[in-house]
Amino acid sequence: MTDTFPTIYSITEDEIDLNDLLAKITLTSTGAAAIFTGMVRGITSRGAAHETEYLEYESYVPMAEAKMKQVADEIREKWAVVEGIAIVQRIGKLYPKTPTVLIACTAAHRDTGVFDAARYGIDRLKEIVPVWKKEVGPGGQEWVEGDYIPKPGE
Amino acid sequence: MTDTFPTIYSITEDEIDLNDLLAKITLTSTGAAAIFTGMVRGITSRGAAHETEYLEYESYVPMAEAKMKQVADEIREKWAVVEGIAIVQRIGKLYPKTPTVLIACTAAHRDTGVFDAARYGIDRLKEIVPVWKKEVGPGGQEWVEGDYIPKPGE
Amino acid sequence: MNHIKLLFFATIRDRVGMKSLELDIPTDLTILQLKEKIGVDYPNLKESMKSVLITINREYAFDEAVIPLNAEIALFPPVSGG
Amino acid sequence: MNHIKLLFFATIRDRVGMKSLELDIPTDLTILQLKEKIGVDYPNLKESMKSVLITINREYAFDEAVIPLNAEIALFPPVSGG
Repeated sequence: MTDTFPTIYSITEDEIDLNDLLAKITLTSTGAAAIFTGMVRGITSRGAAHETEYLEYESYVPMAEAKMKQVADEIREKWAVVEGIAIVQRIGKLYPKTPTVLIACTAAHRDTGVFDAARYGIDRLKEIVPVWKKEVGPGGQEWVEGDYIPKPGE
Repeated sequence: MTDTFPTIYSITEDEIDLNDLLAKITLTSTGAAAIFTGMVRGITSRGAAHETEYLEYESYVPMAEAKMKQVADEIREKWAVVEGIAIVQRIGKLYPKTPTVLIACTAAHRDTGVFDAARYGIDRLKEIVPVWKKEVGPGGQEWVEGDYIPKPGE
Repeated sequence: MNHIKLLFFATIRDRVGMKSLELDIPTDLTILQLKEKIGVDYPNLKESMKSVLITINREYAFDEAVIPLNAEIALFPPVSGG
Repeated sequence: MNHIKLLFFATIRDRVGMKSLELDIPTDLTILQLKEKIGVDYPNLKESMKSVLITINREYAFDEAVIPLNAEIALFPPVSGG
């Protein structure tokens, strides 16, 4: 089974360990990995500038993990060259500079769309994976509003 | 000095620690990181299919580090939104599945060109940073041939 | 009758003041009818029902869908993870 | 005379059989003239001089460049890192 392409997807309260996740999606045939991580911003300048003390993430866990699997399946459908995929969302109370989400895709070579695959993964996660965050700052607390309405079949 | 944008560039014989490097280029204003890593392939299918036992990397270290700094400067010139940059090349005898190189760029948001910046970084590293690798496999050993000829001023 | 479980998340949970609820509904009730019922039973949620996302057994569901037996229904605002 | 240091890497080092070399060259020698001299002094490198990359004090240098005093000159094939 060593050549089965690994797919990791999870909602976790633990720290996101990039070294460990990368190792788990690296095969003997792998030569390139594109990884995206998102972190809690303490200071936001774009749009309504504000400060953040922490974010409180919650998730509808079993559905979120199923939708992460769906995102991975969509990636494989679009980029058949992708070998390993890891999609991890951390939840709970997360402070500035903390990585909150990771999408990583591996492939034999870097010019195979592996960067686009990772980019697609984070964009899709933010559309269909049921996770929400409440922002807590000097001015009080507020749920961050998403704006994507899934279509039938998504 | 907490808001100075960090730039890390190094040739190293040590393991590449993604968690540590990411933390070093994450600022309070950072919300996104695009990371590329390359690994030693044990099996290559594209082109002349072959197996690799290990790669032996060497570098003209002081020039390589200066050129890595230049790659980082070029990234900042093209993507002013980039906050932190890490460029690390590992050298020595490296076995399949081992990460050999890392390029990471951080920014406030993911739609700022931060993926393109990381992609540009690895492409440029492979053009101008003086590092070479010898491939050792069942059929003997052979230097991997680059093909980029730097232009004056590069 | 159909015994279903409702789950509430984020703003919806805050407004209704509970995480989940089990209730009996008529068989063949649609999502649209369920939203109307919730708007009546929980006036705090009436406004939210206009933009709420709804899932049936962990798949996104839409107004015309008929609620299956013993369904797990979740109500939440557009997602904002990452 | 100009006392310079030559560094060899990868295939070039393998062919010449050493990592570095110090030597005295006439002042105002160009990179092109240095390549010709190396091709004569080290016949193993004659063929390599056609495609070699050369740096002067850690910057890429080209045929017409005049070698400055006490320069550190490196000779190597196109890079293949990553």
